[in-house]
Amino acid sequence: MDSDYRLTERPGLGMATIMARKGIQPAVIGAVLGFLPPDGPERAADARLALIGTGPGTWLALAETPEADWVTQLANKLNGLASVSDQSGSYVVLRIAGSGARETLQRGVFIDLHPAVFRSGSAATTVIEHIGVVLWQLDDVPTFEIATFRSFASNIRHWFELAAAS
Amino acid sequence: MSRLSFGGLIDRAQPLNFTFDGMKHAGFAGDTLASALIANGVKLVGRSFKYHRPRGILTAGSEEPNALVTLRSGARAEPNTRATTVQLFEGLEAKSQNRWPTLSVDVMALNQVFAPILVAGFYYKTFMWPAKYWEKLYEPIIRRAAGLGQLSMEPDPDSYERAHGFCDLLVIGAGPSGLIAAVTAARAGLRVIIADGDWVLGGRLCSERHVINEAAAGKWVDDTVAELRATPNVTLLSRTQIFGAYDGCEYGALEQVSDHLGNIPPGKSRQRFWKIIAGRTILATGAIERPLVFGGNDKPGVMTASAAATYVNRFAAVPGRRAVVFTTTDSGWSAAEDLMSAGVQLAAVVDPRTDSQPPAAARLRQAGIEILSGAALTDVHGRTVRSVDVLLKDGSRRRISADLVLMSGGWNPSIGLGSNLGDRPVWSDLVHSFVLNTAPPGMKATGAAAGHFSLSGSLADGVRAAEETLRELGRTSAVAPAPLAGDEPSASSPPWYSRGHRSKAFVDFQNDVTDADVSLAAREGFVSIEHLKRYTTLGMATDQGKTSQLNGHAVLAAATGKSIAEAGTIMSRPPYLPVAIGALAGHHQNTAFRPERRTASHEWARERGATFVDAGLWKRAQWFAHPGERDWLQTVSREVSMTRSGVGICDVSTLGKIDVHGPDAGILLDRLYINMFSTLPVGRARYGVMLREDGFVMDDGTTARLGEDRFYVTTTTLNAAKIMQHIDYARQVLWPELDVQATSVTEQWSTYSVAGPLSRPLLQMLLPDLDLSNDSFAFMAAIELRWRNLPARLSRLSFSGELAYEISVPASHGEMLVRALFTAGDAFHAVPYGTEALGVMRIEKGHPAGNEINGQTTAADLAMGRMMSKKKDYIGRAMAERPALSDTNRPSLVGVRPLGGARLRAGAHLLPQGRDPLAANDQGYITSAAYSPSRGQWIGLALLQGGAARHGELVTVHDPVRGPDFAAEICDPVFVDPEGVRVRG
Amino acid sequence: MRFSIFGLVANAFSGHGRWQRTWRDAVPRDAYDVVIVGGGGHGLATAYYLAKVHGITNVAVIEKSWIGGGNAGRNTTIIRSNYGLEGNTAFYERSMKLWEGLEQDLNYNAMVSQRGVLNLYHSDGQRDAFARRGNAMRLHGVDAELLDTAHVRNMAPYLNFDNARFPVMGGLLQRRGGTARHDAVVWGYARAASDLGVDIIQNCELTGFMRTADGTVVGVETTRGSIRAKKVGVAVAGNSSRVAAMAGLRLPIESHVLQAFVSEALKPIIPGVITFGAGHFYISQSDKGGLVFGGDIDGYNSYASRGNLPTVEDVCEGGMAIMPMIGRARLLRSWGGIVDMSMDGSPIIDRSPIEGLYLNAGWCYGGFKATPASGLAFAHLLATDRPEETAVAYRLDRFATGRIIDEKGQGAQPNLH
Amino acid sequence: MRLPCPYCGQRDSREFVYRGDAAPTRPSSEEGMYDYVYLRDNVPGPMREHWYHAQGCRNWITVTRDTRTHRISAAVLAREDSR
Repeated sequence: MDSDYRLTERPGLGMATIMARKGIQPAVIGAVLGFLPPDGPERAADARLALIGTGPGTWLALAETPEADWVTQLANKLNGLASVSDQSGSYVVLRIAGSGARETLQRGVFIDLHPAVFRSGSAATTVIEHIGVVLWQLDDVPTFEIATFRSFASNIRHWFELAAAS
Repeated sequence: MSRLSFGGLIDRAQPLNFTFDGMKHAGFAGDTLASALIANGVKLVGRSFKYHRPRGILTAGSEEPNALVTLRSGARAEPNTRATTVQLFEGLEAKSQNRWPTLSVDVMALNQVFAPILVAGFYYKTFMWPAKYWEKLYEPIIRRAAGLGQLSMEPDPDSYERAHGFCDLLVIGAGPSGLIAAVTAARAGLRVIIADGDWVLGGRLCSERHVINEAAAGKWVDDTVAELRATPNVTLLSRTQIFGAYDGCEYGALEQVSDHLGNIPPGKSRQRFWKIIAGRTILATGAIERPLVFGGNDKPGVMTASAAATYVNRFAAVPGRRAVVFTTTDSGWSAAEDLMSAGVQLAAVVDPRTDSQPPAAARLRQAGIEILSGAALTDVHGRTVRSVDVLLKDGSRRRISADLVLMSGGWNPSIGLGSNLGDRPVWSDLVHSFVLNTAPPGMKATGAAAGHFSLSGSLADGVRAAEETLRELGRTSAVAPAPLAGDEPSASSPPWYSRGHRSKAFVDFQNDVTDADVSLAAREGFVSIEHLKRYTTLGMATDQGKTSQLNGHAVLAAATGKSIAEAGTIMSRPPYLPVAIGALAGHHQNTAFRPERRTASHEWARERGATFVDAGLWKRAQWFAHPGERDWLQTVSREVSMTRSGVGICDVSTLGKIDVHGPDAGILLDRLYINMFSTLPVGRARYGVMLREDGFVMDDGTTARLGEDRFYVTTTTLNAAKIMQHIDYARQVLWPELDVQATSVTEQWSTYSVAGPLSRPLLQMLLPDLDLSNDSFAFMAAIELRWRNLPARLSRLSFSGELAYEISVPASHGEMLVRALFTAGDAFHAVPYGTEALGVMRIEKGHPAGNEINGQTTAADLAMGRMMSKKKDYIGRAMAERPALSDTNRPSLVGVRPLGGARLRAGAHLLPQGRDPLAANDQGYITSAAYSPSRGQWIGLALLQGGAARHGELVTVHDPVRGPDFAAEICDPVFVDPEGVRVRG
Repeated sequence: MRFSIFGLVANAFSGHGRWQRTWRDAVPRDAYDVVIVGGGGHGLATAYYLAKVHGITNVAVIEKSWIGGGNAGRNTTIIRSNYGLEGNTAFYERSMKLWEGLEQDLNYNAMVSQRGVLNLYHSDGQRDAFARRGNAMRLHGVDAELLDTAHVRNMAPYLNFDNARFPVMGGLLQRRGGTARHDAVVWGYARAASDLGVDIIQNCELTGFMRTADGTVVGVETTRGSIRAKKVGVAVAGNSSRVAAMAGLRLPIESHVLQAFVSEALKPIIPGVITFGAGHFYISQSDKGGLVFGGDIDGYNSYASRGNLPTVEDVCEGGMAIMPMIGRARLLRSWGGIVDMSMDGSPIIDRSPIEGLYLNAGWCYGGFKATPASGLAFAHLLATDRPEETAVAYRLDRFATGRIIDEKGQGAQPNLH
Repeated sequence: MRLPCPYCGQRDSREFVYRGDAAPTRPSSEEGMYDYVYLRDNVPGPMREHWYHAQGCRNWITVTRDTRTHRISAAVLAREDSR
């Protein structure tokens, strides 16, 4: 197995759940945000904000360099269009990059990660060995990131250790 | 009984040492344990299940029923391992099984003397008297005699891992048809996974002598495997057995990662459990040769003809010096030729058929081999084979000396995986066996598995299967024709068995089922093949009937005058081959069985000496012992007392938390809770109770209104996921017209309860700018604010009954907050308290929790009937009005306190005083109990018939599983501050 | 022919040529007093007790394929009476008492073996729930012991005590619990019922009910013709809804698949039954040496007698968590049975709303242990039109009245019971 | 078994929570509530049923699945499921 990959943690990200109000289409939200939120399990981003599709009309928003009250600002911007919940404390985000990243992740997730199926910009909410994860691919290195609930973080790190050992 | 100096797929440059029952032997790289034993002249390998008869090696494959050994030793001991599939490694250690004291002298072989009594089903007819003797005498004897190998009883020291595969085409089996199908599909660009249980690919081409494209077949195999390995869209998995077909085109497979290594490198797993999703599947699993049923057919030295051919051709190991071949197939003749080429003397070839003989017959006759047509082998003599009796065409018998008997009774396509999903195989008169009629979605059988027993037919069929698959998937690439193979005979006769035998003739070798057992079962009415299986244990051994099923059915058919087609066959269930339980569990062992959820204060709590307790997957601090404290009770009592008299802090982050937002959020909550939420003012929180639709209480918690269209719902720790799902059901399925959004924020907020009369000044130190006075921040106030420039939430809630607050910050900063709280708390002698003290204080206040909200209680049972709104509909309202739920005699919540110093325990039942301990007098039970430092005694909550009306009554606490009865008084469930003064202080 | 060691020896001398059919393979007659639909353990036991206790021998049991081919032959053979709720405890204890005398009663060795059933607990809350149940059992005269860790360690030192995610804190033990050979129970009841005159008719599938103008059921339509009956009893767990639908009834039941597993045969290691309270796993060892184990139902409605990998994994994970020494034992065979999951997890033995039609259904995954008492109670109901005293709670109308018997407190969600 | 989540795609059934038959609809009054809560057709054959994609998009999905063969013929978001 190709186990050549680097695992790093991405602290300090701002995160929030955005849920569109009833009948509000992604394009309407996109008009406010300045880019179109993905209408499926994909990632779209501008320089400051990335949106990961996690469900119909639902996105996990990630801010690289969040200001202290960025969630409030976001909620105000989307007032009447979407509900916004701060999730900055909820997740730990790990970055997995390198030629062995895909094969390692495939050991854990039961969705097809073949480059023809899951590519740069793809995203999925799924499970690695009983641990819920949101997974997305950033580039063709390939680089992946996974967000996992903070309370489970030590378990997912342990899983990566085991996967690396075998 | 020796090793040939030429040929085979063994590496004579790599000798390997191994032991069998402590005896040292040597083999070569490329050997199986079985081939190495044969090369070393070992004939006796194991003992059978029931009669403990000596057994040798019957086959050369995974269908082996006899040669089972315990591989390795100590904690790595692996009982019931088939010697025929174990790849030899340096230092291999194997032991025979099911014998005492030794393999050659087995006391239990005495069972054979009683064989006339130990017929099929004998135990159902006896051992009934005296009744007491079954568990004490008969059964222990039976249990000890049964079983095969022994588990080490030590924890499995190896690790296992999982993998997931996705492909357009899964090819199961890398024999000729599988290889050609895989390479054909791969050339057309399909994503292909091809898996084979063997470590050498090629299937029968490794075992038989064939020519493909005018060269030895091995060259074609090597070229094809090389091409597959070089194709990026192909995953080639050797040592990988597909063991089951499941719904949704899902296959389970086991890869033996390290089983062939003497020592497993640290960290490396022993086996890998694959789950494979396949668009299409080609079943190229070949066929298994049927033994023949005759007297003594189980003795060491009797083996299937194909096995003998495999041993000489693949392993250069010669299983005997002088052989009799007993065959009803043409392939048996080919095997005879293979053995002759290996220098084995052929005493005779016996074939009951008279109508046709393969070309090999003429060649053998020319070589001077005696051919006995229309004859049958009836009995084998010797402990291991010494001679055989042949019933000649003219009815006379002849004894022929030999040390090896080859038997060939036809071929059964290996279609087990094809019937895993319930497709029943059908009889084919063409191949005299069962074949797939229908197969699971996406699967097709090919080659010998589809009844194409000749090599050329098998290769052509493999190409056809691949072509068909490509067509189905819309690929139109041109397909190369099948390579040219030297053809060979493939005819066989229908299943056949010798009736003229005088000694026991075995149908199921491992389970010692004889033809007579099958006939007896038929006489007793067990004529359904399922009844036959269950009554005789036919096909229930570790080979799961691979060598026995069809012969058994043939004998049954003969006994009942039916055809085999009418008798039918049994559907195969996973796994196709036995799979280690450890492999199926993956790394979910020991403490890694389930993930462990930790709160943000975990590390801090550990530093403070916390003992942790499981709450679902969460680890929560149970208490914080101080040095010198006698026991947990002293610790917990201190935590309670200091909280009630000063201030205590408890991590309550594990509560479920849900943001419910949107214009219709209030309406949704009104429908979910028995009480009203749409009327809750912004900045306030309210306690709520939810019912299931059947009217029983589902969960409780507080909900705060943080904005006009923003509610913050909390649930109990254990129900967090269930309530999220419930809310989503309500808003997505029941009332999709509502504009309401819900998202779990359980992980977002680290929440600490700060409780006790000094909680206000303590908090004030953290929040100097906030007016915490009663007037501006009253009981049940709830606000958002910022702390250290972080978003934070503060509410004035109390589970303890004291003046108390809950403060939350993002979990990423939860540890910072708890440390800050205790830095500020130093001045107030703040104590951390755990779940136990939390529980004590809630019992003292009579608050119901999980022990009371157990899915069996109504709101009225828990004294919350008055919360049930009459002004609106809500989930569970209608069903809660059913007669039995509104019965006033239902057990309802009361307090209990023992007379004297007795200790109350939850789970104790309550009886009226002076009544006998009978079910008729059972009136309720204690749901929760604790030692109350505030009251200086044990107290409890209980559900008691007639409940509230019985305050002051004395009852008997009946807890026979733990101790004697004692008396207690029923009282109000609120033991501390019943007027609720403190909480509003 | 009466079974005994003497008979066995005598037959051995004659080459076992004189054994007779275990039960008569009957051809359907025109009419019976009672027709029982379903030749499983419950149906055959009902026929036996109708004949033996009530003297009603003009009885037919019709079976669509071979007797014992449904859940009677697909369970994990456990018998126990460790129930905690009123309505259950006395019934299952009646069953246990019947098990204790079954073999002598039937003259058939069903290998009833009381080697104990131990439920492990892993938290204070679970301990207290077990205490509640154990005390309820004791109040009903049932044996129950609450064990602490040391006691459990002594009994089963091979459990994972020291390195577990959910450590064993103790267990609830019913020593009289154990196992019985499931197929033998079927054959024993069939043989005994047949000897008393009951017709057992295999390969006879129900296709409908004979009804009068007012709807009364007066017989059954089958693949082997019409059979009139004064009363028809249905004991077809797994398929109760399908049969009820033929009479126009809807039931508070869903059909679900329950998987079970057996390992290769091993020398004896586990004497009794052990259940792992923090995972979905239970295990015993058969007399043949196979570890017989299982866990939760797969969780979705199913009429296909097979399960899927998630449950296989879940069960094996539970097994390894509690018994790390079984890692190298191999899973030999798996199978699935279709069970009647009722809305409160408890069974129904009652008259149906249709005159002449009686129901025995809703056994969830626990029907095997109930076989004798279920037969006894159903026979009583069919013979007298009144419920047997330990089965009065198993009414069909309890869902309407709210008198449900919900041991797990899961409510009307069958896959959670 | 794989379930086709309309949002996430084909997923292992282990990611879902099963509820059961989607046919019963919640009555707006007490009338019919008993039938809704307790009675099921328990169909042998294609059945519309509710699954919750708990480990995925957290949507309730109406899946049409044959209870005899486990073959799935349709899956839509329950909120968009026309009854």
